[in-house]
Amino acid sequence: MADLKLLAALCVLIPLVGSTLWFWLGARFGEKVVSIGAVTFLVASFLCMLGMFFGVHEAARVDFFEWIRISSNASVHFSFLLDPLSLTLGLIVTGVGSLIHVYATGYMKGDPSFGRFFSYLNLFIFSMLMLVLSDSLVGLFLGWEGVGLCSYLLISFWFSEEANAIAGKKAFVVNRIGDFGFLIAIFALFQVFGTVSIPDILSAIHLGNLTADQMFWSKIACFGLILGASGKSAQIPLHIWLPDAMAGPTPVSALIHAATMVTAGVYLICRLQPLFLLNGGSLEIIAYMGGLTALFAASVAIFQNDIKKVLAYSTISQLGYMFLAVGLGAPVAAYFHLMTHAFFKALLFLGAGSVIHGLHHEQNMHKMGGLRKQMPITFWAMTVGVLAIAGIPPLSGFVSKDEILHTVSTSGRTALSVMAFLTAFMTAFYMGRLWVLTFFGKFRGHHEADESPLSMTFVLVTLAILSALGGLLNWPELWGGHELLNEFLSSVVVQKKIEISSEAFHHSLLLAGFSSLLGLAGLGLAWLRYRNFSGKEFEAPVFNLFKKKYYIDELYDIAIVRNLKQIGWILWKGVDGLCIDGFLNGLGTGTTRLANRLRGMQTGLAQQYAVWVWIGFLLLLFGAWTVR
Amino acid sequence: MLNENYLLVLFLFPFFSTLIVALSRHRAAAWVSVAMAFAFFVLTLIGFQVHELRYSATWFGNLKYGLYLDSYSYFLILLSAFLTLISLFYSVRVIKEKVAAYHALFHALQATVVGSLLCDDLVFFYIFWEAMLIPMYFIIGIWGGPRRKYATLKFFLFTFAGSLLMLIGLITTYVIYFQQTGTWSASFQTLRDYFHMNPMNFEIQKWIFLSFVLSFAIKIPLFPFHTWLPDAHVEAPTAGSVILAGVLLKMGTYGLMRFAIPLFHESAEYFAGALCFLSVVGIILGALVAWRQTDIKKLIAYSSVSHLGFITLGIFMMTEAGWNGAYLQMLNHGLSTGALFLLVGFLYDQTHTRDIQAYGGLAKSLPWFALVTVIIALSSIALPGTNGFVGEFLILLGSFQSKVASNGWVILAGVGVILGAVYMLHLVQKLLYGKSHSEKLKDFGWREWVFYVPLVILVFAIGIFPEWILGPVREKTTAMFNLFSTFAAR
Amino acid sequence: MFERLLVDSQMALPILGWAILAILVLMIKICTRGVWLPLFATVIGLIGLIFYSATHLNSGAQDLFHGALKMDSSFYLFNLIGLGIHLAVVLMLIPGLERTSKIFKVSYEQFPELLICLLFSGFGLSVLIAASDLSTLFLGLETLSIGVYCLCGFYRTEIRSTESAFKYLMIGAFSTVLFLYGLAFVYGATGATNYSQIQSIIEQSHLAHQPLLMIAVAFLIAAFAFKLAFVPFHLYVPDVYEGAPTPITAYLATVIKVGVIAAAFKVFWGFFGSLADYWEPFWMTLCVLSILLGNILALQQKTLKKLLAYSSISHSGFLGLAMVLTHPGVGTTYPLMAYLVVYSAVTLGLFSSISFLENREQVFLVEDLKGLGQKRFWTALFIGIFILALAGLPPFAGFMIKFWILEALIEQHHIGVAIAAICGSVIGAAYYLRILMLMFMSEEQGSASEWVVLKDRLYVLRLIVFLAAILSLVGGMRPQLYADWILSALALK
Amino acid sequence: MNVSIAHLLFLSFGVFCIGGAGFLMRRNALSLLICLELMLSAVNIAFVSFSRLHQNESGNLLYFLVITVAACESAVGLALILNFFRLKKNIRLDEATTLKG
Repeated sequence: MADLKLLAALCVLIPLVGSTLWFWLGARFGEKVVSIGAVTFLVASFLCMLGMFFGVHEAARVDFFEWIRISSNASVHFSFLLDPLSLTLGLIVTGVGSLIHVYATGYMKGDPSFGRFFSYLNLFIFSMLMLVLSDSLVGLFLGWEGVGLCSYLLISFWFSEEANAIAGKKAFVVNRIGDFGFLIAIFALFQVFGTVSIPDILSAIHLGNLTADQMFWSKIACFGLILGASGKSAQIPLHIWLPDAMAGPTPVSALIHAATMVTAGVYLICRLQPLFLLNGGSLEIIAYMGGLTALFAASVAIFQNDIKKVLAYSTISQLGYMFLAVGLGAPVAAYFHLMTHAFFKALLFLGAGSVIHGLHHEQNMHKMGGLRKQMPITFWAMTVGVLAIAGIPPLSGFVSKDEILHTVSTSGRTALSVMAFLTAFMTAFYMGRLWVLTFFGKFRGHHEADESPLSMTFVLVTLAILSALGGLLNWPELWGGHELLNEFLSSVVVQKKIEISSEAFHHSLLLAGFSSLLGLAGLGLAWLRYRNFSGKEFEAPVFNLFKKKYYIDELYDIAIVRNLKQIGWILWKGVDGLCIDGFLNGLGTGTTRLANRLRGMQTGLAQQYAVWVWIGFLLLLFGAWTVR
Repeated sequence: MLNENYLLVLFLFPFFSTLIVALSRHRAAAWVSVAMAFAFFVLTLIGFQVHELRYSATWFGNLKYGLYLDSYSYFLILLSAFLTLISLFYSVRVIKEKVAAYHALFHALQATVVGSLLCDDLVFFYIFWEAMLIPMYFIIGIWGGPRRKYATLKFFLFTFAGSLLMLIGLITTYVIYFQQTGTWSASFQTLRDYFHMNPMNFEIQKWIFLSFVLSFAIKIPLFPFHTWLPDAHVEAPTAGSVILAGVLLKMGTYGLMRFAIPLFHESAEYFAGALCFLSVVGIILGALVAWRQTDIKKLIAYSSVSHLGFITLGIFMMTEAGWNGAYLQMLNHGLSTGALFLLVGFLYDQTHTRDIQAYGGLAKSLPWFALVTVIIALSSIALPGTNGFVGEFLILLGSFQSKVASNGWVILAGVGVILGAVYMLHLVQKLLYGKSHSEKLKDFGWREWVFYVPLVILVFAIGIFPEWILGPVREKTTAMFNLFSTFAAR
Repeated sequence: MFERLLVDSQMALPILGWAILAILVLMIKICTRGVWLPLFATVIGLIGLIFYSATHLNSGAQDLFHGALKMDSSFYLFNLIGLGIHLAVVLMLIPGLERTSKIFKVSYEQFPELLICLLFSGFGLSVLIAASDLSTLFLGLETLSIGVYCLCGFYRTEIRSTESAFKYLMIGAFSTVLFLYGLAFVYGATGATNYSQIQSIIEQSHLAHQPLLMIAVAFLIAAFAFKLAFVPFHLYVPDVYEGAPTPITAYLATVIKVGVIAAAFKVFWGFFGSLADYWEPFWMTLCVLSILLGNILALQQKTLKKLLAYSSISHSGFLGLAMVLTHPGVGTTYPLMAYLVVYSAVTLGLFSSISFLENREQVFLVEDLKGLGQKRFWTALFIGIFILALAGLPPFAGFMIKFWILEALIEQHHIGVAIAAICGSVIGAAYYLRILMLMFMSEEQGSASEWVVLKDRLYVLRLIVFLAAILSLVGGMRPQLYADWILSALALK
Repeated sequence: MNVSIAHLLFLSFGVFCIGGAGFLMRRNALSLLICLELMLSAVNIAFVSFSRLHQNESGNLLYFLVITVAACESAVGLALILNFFRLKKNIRLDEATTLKG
């Protein structure tokens, strides 16, 4: 156990130490030391994680110290919960994190703030690990806000550009709205269970016997958590920050805004699945939210020209899938998709990054084309990624998405099924569009592109392999596979097993065939439409809606931001300035005016004074008379 | 162990240092003053293990000259000593005229603050509470900005009016005690124990409580009594702002926790809803208005209104966790807002403008400044891991379980958490990010690091290991709430 | 009969001592030509009287001259305060001697006349304090007033001084008539002039609601209110204060209050004691009006002495309250006594500081104080202390006296009055702060920092200022000292 | 004719009113002094008549005191009027407004 404690501590602290180190000494050490150091640190962290992964059977709790004592019998500890759910995600975080660190050493070469970048990146890994491993909701919240902070810092990494700073702020603030929900959820859960420790809460739920009041608060908690999750995972209505977050360096987009941080929402819901099972309605909300987001984001992705924006909407859409799965009671499927998505979306982002790097920070796909010649490794790696996300068998994306589609189609909710399948088709289409526009046709840009350095291509290839083979992790038993992940996670989350029968087998084959057909159709359509792209997109008034992202940013701006600003102004000038200060100043000037008027009594005429004496006396006399 | 003489020393030391500083020669005054402040800080630190100390002597007729130290007062004294030390250290370079008077006034302020924190006697407390105004009045009035006359007048009259009303309430309290028992005492402990056993007529109690709350609310400042604060802050010299925000505002919340509510907790429960409403309005108004400010100091001042709203919410909600959180948040706000004012001062000394538009891209030219600013801003928006979070979390968590007022207020206050991020990041963005157009500024030198390092360390030390403060404070709070609950049981 | 008179005269030495001293100084003045001898005689005589009074503080109550005068412990205390004020005022007059007499062409030799007037009005004061018969009451008040009229007009060649005395006399005489009418009705209603007789007649014969008595009360309240300058009887005060020589202004602001409040205390709580329900509301209304309007009116004053005049009006209000609250049955006398001591000390200190700066050729405007803190730090500092004490802020004694009054008000359930008093204090703080602002927070220099009028023997003034400051500081920080002294003096402890 | 106390008091009041009105309306300082004397006489009438009512001498005693004091007051007043005249060349009270405002 002591070893486990040490490992856990090291695993989390190494990135933290790295973070301070690179920030403090980044400039002094030089790029080489920093890059080697940062990668080594992360690999060390990864190894620790691996050690824990194999060291833990079932689940283990590692307690460090008491953080906040709430009352005599409740406190928050700095403690970790090591179980399949957390360890799996921890491995992904550190593993993919390491790869992306390697990639970033190439990508960021020559940046004046090299050290700072790695410092933030390491800090992110620390926060993410806190999020994943924490045993208590508050610890989780620490990571939750920490990753938000790092996301903020990294989005506005190139802060000289005002837009980047604003995008970072937007990300943080929108995330904060989600965090607010999370916070309320923590309070509500504390209200019900008197504890913030996740295992304690879960065991209390297993015991059952909640009163109506407790049920009410647990419902509130669910809503809070959904808000939190939708903020972090960019689901409607809080999805607006993710596209803007692409302002950050591409490795950041890959690591934070595709592979790890944004999946925290899914992780959270999986973690507290029993709570949501208690409140069935909330799962329904999650499912519809996910489905809607998936469809919505896919429809927007089709009309984006910025390669990273396409990927960003694609991420939102894929996260929608995960939410859909969780909402329909298939957390393993969601988790599986989360993993494969981490691989192929990281791959796609890094590939895009490689392209952008090669083209000297050109992100507009209209200015690309025919790059398969110049960047062969990138091209092939990207191809794997595109095929994976489009759901072409037997790549990982196919397997995981198929599981989700299977869940949806058997759930008996037609609307959701239609959404899911439509999204699958659209996904294939916009990914095909991206692929074709980037790598085929004529080159439409200005700069000559070169292949990226080894540090980047190595990572691409590794991720491509993972994306291709990731499906094996949970290859359905129906098809003669072994559902590793399902077995592994079964102790933590509940998912209905698919019964093995010939009927089910037929159904699944039919589904697989249909979905891969959809994928192929999408890709094919894209190929036909964009093979000879001449700069003309679909033009129709209806499409403007998609292009402009359904005007949601504008809507929020008008409905909320401007109103709040207006209210702020009114409160300042109106309430503070006019009412309160006006009242006080009025009191002041009123008194002075009175003083000035009364000063007029001071005429210097003694007889007038005598008149006043006389008046005063008469008043007294009158008073005396009436009192009598 | 320390005995009661320690209290007397603690109480008298600032007076002594005021005298020393006032009498020292112009050149040396600043350093003498810093040395004295440091000595006081060390003296305060010595008392760290102290849980409770009492000292009493007759002061005048009915009034006992009681000194009383417990964890509630101790940490605020520590905060005051610490902030006074760093703000005086900061002032050494900045203030060049009337040095001795300036430093002496700060020590006098310290003396009054320590006095009102230490006293057990209500009248004694009141005297220091009033006297606190005088040094601050001169600090702002003499070394302040161009509109200092208006600001000081407003500050003074506002606070004076409130505290005089409290005086009436205070006298009424102990006169009632006299009329019921036949003995005179204004000692808080005596009065509390007595009124705990023999509750006062509720109608009277309500009014007395309101008079106390009014006075404290003006000092805190609670909406709608907050308008003096932005004006005072804008005009005050940097060190004055630090102490004003860091220490003086805390006296209001301290007064609530120490005097108003323990004495009249029935009324506190009766008015909880209304007061929570005011707190929440303060939180949201402060945040929204802060967002629209272009003057950095005004922004921070309004952010104080918002933060103090959280503290009062935690207090008025009357839960143990809320109180612990509120107390911790008092310290946190002192540190983070103090630090923010120092940071603004650092800029102001070089550029002589507080207009937010005049800055931009400072992260490039002043990386260390930027780092500290971001850390402090994060502490201010209560990011977990920083001190702000622990306080705010406990406040909200505690308040959520409150029985005296709806927890809908907490949800509204939570909106304030969001808005907090909005205005603070707005400030960070405008100052640090964007195109750089202030290249010639100098970054931190050793003088700055001397106090920013401890500040930053404290931010994390309280954020990650809050127990060294929370532990002693909790003991006190638990004892107090036990008293309330026995009352309620009866 | 004659022996009795002799014994009484001996006993009445604290009262007669004033007159004897005055006559002595008069003799010296007639016989010699110098200034210093009368001055020394006055100072030494006053010190002697102070010692005598101080040692006889606890000698118990005595009725003298067939009950015309009554000397009890409160008499000694009031008398002591009066003596102290006289001593301070005499000392205040010293530094400006040569200089002011040059400015106003008042012959240097006439200075002893001033002393004689002072001493005679002091005699009036002590008679007034000791009065226990309507005739002595009237005589004391008039002796005091007539002396003061002369003092006000001392700078004969200056129009302001003359005008102030002229007006004061005219309107003062007018109020005397009211006062006398009041006395006449008291006499008419009861047929007695001795306090104790009047009291017992009123109590026994249920005269409470007799119209004559009602009218008498109204007349007397008006007359006392005039002397204490309650609003709306206050209008003469700013003019008189403005015109009178500064030390005399200090004298006006303190001595009159001591004497009149002592007399009022004896009149209203003496023979009108049983009518308290009847006159108390009127008196309190006047007090509250003075506190509020006095402070409001002070806000917009341009000249310093007028401002202080209004401030003294508001303080009279407090003093009046203290008088009402010193209910023989309930209250103790020390709020009243302490108020007198502290207020007198602070006022004397403040006026001494002003006479440091004053240049009588010009009107002393409030604005003239600008930037005094830079130029003459110590003077400004002391003025600041006195101002803060007047404003009633701790840790100065001004706070304690207000505190005691509020305490007494609340104890006797006059919460509304307490709140009104507090409102007045808040308004008052505004103009006190204005003075502080001008002194310490202005960059420009006002003319007060330029004027150098008094050059010789400033140590006397410094002494007064310093003592007053000490008193007002000590009184705020260790009120025990005062309270013990007062309580023991009144044999209440 | 039987003179009752009421008659005497009415007389006193009448004299007082005449004096008071004169005091408030006349401008000449000397007339003012005379009006003051009138008012004091009114007071004296009251004293004397009350003395008669109560059949004791205290009122008469006060009457003498009032007369004496009134004389003193007039003396001081005349001196001041003289001085005022020396400075201003008139003795009108409404001219004495140097100190207003």
